[in-house]
Amino acid sequence: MIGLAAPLIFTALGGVFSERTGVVNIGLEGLMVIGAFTGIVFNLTFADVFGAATPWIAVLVAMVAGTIFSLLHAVASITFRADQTVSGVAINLLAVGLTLFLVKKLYGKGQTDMVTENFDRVDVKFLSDIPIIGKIFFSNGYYISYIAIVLAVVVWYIIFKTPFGLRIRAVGEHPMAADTMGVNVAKIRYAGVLLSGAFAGIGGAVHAMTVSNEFSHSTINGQGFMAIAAMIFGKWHPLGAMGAALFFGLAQSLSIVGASLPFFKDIPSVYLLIAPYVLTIIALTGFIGRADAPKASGLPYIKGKR
Amino acid sequence: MEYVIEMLNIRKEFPGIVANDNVTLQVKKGEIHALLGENGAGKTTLMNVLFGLYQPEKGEIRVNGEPVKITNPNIANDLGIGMVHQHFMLVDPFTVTENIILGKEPSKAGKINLKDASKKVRELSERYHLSVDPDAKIKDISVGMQQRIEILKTLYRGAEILIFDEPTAVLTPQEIKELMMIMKSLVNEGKSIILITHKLKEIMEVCDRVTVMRKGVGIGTVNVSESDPNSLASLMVGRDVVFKTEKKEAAPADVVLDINGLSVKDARGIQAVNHLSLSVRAGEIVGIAGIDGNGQTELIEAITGLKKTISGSIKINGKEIQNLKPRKISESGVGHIPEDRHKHGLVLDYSIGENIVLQTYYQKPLSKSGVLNYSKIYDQARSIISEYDVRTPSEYTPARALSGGNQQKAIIGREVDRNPDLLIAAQPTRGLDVGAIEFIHKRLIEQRDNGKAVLLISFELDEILNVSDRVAVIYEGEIVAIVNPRETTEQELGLMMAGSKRMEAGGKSHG
Amino acid sequence: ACGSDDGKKDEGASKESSKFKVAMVTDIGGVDDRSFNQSSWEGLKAFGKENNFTEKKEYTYLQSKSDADYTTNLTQLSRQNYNLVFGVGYLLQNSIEEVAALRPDTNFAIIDAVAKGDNVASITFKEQIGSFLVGVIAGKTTKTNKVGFVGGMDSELIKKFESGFIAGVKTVNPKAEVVIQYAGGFGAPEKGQAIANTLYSSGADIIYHAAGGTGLGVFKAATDLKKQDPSKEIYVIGVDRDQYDEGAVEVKGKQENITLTSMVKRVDVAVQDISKKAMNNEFPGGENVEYGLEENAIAISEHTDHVSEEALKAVDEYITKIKAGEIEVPKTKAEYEAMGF
Amino acid sequence: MVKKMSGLFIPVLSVVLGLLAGAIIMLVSGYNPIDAYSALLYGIFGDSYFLGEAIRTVTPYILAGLAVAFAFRTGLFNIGVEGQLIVGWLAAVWVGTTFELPMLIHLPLAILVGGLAGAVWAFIPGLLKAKFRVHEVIVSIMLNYTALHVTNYIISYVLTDKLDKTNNIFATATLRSPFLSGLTDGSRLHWGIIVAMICAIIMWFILEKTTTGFELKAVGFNQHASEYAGMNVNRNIMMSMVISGAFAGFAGAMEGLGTFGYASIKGGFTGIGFDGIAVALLGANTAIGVVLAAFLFGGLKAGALNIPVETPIPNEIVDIVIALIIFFVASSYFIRWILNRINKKGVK
Ligand SMILES: Nc1ncnc2c1ncn2[C@@H]1O[C@H](COP(=O)(O)OP(=O)(O)OP(=O)(O)O)[C@@H](O)[C@H]1O
Ligand SMILES: Nc1ncnc2c1ncn2[C@@H]1O[C@H](COP(=O)(O)OP(=O)(O)OP(=O)(O)O)[C@@H](O)[C@H]1O
Ligand SMILES: [Mg+2]
Ligand SMILES: [Mg+2]
Repeated sequence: MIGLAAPLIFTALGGVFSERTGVVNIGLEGLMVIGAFTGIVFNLTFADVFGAATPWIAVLVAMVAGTIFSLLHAVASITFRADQTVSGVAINLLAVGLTLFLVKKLYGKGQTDMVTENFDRVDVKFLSDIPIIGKIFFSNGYYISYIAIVLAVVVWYIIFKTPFGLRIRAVGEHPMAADTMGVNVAKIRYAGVLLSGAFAGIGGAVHAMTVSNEFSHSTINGQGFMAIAAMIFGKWHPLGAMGAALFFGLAQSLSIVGASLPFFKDIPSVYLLIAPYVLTIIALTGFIGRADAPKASGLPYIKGKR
Repeated sequence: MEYVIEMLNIRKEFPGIVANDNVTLQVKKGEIHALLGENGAGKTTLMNVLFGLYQPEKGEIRVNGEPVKITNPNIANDLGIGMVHQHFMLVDPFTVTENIILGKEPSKAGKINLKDASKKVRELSERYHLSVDPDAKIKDISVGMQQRIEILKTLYRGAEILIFDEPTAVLTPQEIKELMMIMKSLVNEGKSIILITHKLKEIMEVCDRVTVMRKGVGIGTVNVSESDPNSLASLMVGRDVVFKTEKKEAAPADVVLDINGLSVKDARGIQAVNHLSLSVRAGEIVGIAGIDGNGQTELIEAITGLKKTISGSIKINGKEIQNLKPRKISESGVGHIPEDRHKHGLVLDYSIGENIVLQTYYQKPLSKSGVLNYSKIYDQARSIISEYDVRTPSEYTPARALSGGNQQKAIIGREVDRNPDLLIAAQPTRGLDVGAIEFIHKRLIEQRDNGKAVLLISFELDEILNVSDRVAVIYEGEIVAIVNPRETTEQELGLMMAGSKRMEAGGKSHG
Repeated sequence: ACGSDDGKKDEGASKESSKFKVAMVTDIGGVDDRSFNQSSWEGLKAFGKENNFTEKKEYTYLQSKSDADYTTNLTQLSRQNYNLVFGVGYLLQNSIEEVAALRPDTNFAIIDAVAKGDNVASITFKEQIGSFLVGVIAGKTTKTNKVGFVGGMDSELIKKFESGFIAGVKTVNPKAEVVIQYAGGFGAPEKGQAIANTLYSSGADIIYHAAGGTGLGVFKAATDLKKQDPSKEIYVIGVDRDQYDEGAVEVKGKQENITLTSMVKRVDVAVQDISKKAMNNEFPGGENVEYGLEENAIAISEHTDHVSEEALKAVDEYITKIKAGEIEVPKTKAEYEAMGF
Repeated sequence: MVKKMSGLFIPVLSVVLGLLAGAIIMLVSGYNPIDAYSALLYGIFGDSYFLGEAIRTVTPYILAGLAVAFAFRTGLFNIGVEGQLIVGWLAAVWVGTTFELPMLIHLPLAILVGGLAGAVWAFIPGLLKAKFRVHEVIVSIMLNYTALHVTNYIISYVLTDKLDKTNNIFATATLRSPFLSGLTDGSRLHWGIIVAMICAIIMWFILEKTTTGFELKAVGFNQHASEYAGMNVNRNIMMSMVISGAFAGFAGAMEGLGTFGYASIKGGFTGIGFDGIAVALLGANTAIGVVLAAFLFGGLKAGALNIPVETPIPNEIVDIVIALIIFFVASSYFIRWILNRINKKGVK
């Protein structure tokens, strides 16, 4: 279950960075595609060279690729004042087109081979013995999943405890105020978008290497949008986004585990299939309530405009 | 002569307009220098140039005699220039300290050292008698307090030259008085201040010299001691201005607005209006005087249907209207000039013409069975634009592009043209220049003379005393006194607004 | 302008039209989906090679990017004067029927579905029989007496796999339990993985999947578990093709493989067969050709490292019995329930 | 003057730049861009069949684009067009397969029910936004997945007995016509393009000419001011989603009653709803813009199918080109800036 959540956590954290600086990034899906593509291609190409370390290096390379690709979104939406949603949508289209084009060019077919160098799975000692929770959270997870959780805490620290974080939040709420205080709005926004690219790149690579083991048109299908949902659900807070991603993972696995429980056996499978989504809507409506985006998100900052 | 700031022959263009044309401003060390001009004269632009937000096309800036290039606010900060902006530059969800340290954060091992920062803020605040709570969140503190944060921000950066852009437009009289004190103590510490304001009284009170601008051009600099409000006003507008609008004796008739025992809660659920009773008759202007936050906003929102009441009644021409939909209430004859014209008064992305019909677009002849008749709409807009002297390139221009004064005139035209039995005007002249204020006051009185009821809410005691026929003092959600403006003074009113004469005045009001 | 252009094209085509041309339209998966699209294309390529055809001239394929493309692609190929056009997958059934009716001069063939039309040949497979055979292997191999079945979508076609598998397992091992779960889609590996993890941790040691891309998740779960705990004896049974490669995993520097066997459906055999017939003017238009053991179109894979001699022998026995008609393998839930499984 | 010119100039320039960039990518990858583009053009305009198919492809893009654009204009982001389209598709097909009525009633009814289903599906996020201030984006995303699973279930368990698709709709409910098909050499061109055009006009009319549109836009720009002016903000949010959802439902109905004639269970999304976002944004969220953008988008997509027929070039190149065009349009500030510089230099 935690395996399903990890790519969402990474990507949602990326989304938090970007939107906290005031840049909406609907292109997370496309950035995940880039990450997935890069991770798999690297893994396939260099498995012989790096051996067991391959997936880890592949994730780093995917991170770099995601960062570079997100530069397009940054340049368009920050420097050229493009509508952020438009630019994000273009990122999504471009990522899918480009990666499939390259896959066909590189491999002469529509999908890559399967990677053989995988991440290791672990049971976390002691914790995995805790009844129920242990099984859900601590058994049979990937190291990388726990890294995702640790990273969420790190991101929280960065955003809420460091000068950089203070500037990020200021730029997302009131860029002109930040500007008059000598904060370079464009620089901070670039940082936010590039970080979102880095994180989504990791998320995509982790998804590809923990779920499908290959790259094709369907490797990333909607995970980026789910990550956006997790970010909003988590109220643009790193720990909230992580919680939401875990919630999605939990709801997904409930719908899968549920099918094998006697109680659920007789109810039509459709109820279990839609359960994660319906549960999310109910949770949002019932307990979570309204969520306010960073005030300036979606708006290009033009010096001197009122 | 030693100048700390010299802006020489500054020219700044925006697409299609020259905002500053060959303007010169010289500020001496230790003085309070006023910058005066109509709305849109180019004052803010000039200051933004000095602060590094805009780059001038021409001209030279010298600080302490040295020519400098100020290409961004950081450089301005380094040169000791700080600016308190017309619209506050504060991040709402942040604490006071966070706002102040932003961009110059003290940190230890990569972590913001909030403790140190907050201590330093406290020290600064004490030194200049600002009594600021470093840990409060911006969204929880008053406007006056927010302004002090803006001042602290500049002091924290070691500013020697402070620019204040219309600092008093949003303050209560008490807060204004305190601000004047603060400015004086800053000057005593050796700082220099540039003050932009439309209020000539303030200039006379604290400033040493004043530079006047008109339509982007510098008209000249005069010593305040050798000048008076009338000459300043005509220097600025280019004609004579009347400060006290002439008006006939009021002839109050039937009661139009009748409020009885009204109670309303504010957004946080605290009772803001407290068994309030008040009536306004046709043919009179009732002014509500009070310090911000004493229930004025909630009172207006209850009358206009934007907020639910918890008890009491509101009648318009004898018909109960409390808790009706806003549209029903407006149709029963209530017009409303809202306090915040950008947030509540206008759809800034709509054309000024569309904004003029924002209350009436659905009525005949502007629309028929749900279909708009744009030629009729713009006909009507044109006539209001010319009648109310709204200066706009055309009726199709987006409202956003108009100056504040002209936006306000459009709103007033819209509301008055509907000929409502009751006109509620909340802070109708905030931030406007004397010419525009004169115009708006005339319109309110004209409305009264046409036998309409007018309810005026304002923090400007001048305005309240000049325009109203009766003054109701609001304190903690109650009307604590009703006085005749000709029989009272600003001092007296000020005391009542602070709650001192509550008992005695309260007795009177029920008489 | 259009007309004259058209004329030229047709002329050019008719010059070469003495030569037989054959093509196929894939579904969204494409010709390397490690499943029936790939098999079909392999069949077409083999046929082409055999006859010294050149790709893109006498044989080709078009990949569909969405459901709406099926009809366009089929029409496109027919307009290019391909004599026989395959539609790969039941999803293309409607499109085949529609295009075939409009273009009576082209022959069409649909794989995995039965379509109407005199110029349409329907190709189906006796998947239940192959599934029965791998069920026999699973029943003989399981140590926990619990095996799993993961289906893509709960449809008539996939029910054939499920039914045959259950019958096979229960026939040789009545004590064994078969847990059935559907993922709700053929392109959701993360679901396949989660389902497989649940099944393995609830004690199943073999999972047979008939779930396309979703099945990749099943392999993923199994290889991960193997890597984590090499002593675990868990297996996946592949489908459609020999999915041996999908089961490869490196454990502590040693190459292991968790693919027990695969239910091989030789779509390539069928494609070659129909192509040949069409070229020889024996095209079975309007017929439903069912491929099974006899045509060598249904089999178990050659990679059987982990399968015991005994199990292989049992498979051979049942093959004989089925061929002889001694055993009727169920095709639906109703049928296998009626048989008492 | 300059402004007027740039209204059309920038999109056209963007298309040119997008095609150029695509050509460069092909050259770098060792392909011949001329081959690709001539195959692409042939795949759109080559003969009447291709043209018919291209127009058919454009139809749902127009409607999906209108759905997104309508919501955008009123300050809402309807990312749920995909789900609304799917339910609209199913509902229209349900009417088309279940009732037997004269065509004059049957076809309009099926279309309307499709639109209604989309509207109902969109009403949910609208309601939750209005009443509970829940973000419409996340509810719509969740409802996309829900729609996919629910419609799959209904198709195989309610409308059929575990089949993968419904029956074909009755001839009285079809949008197809032998006339159009004959005109275009047997393409699947259907009357849906007329429906789409009518919807574009409806959207334009609602937004630009009616009091409802006046309110919807006002609420989108400034909720507070609209409330002060006596508009019902919550009702307008719901109304906007409902109208947007109806357009999406119509898009589904066009697929169900025109292109396909049935509804089948889907392994994944159709993608039309998401492409609708691109179409709307490319068309600057105006009715006429959406129509033009949909023709560009749909035309390229349809033509792309011809690329692998005639060349070895992966037809994903077309997706790349489309994405780049959108980038260039979005970055029009950059283009305008360059134009200004050129102009200034020219004057000097
Ligand atoms: N960002 C801008 N873009 C275009 N024009 C501008 C901009 N800012 C100001 N202007 C123009 O410059 C002129 C001067 O504006 P400025 O804000 O300096 O006036 P002001 O004197 O501060 O007015 P007020 O008293 O209302 O604050 C305005 O009339 C306006 O036309
Ligand atoms: N986006 C813009 N485009 C063009 N001119 C603008 C723009 N924003 C502001 N201005 C100009 O700037 C001038 C000052 O605007 P501003 O909003 O400061 O007016 P104001 O009178 O100070 O009103 P307020 O104090 O209520 O904000 C106006 O004359 C207006 O024409
Ligand atoms: Mg100003
Ligand atoms: Mg002003």
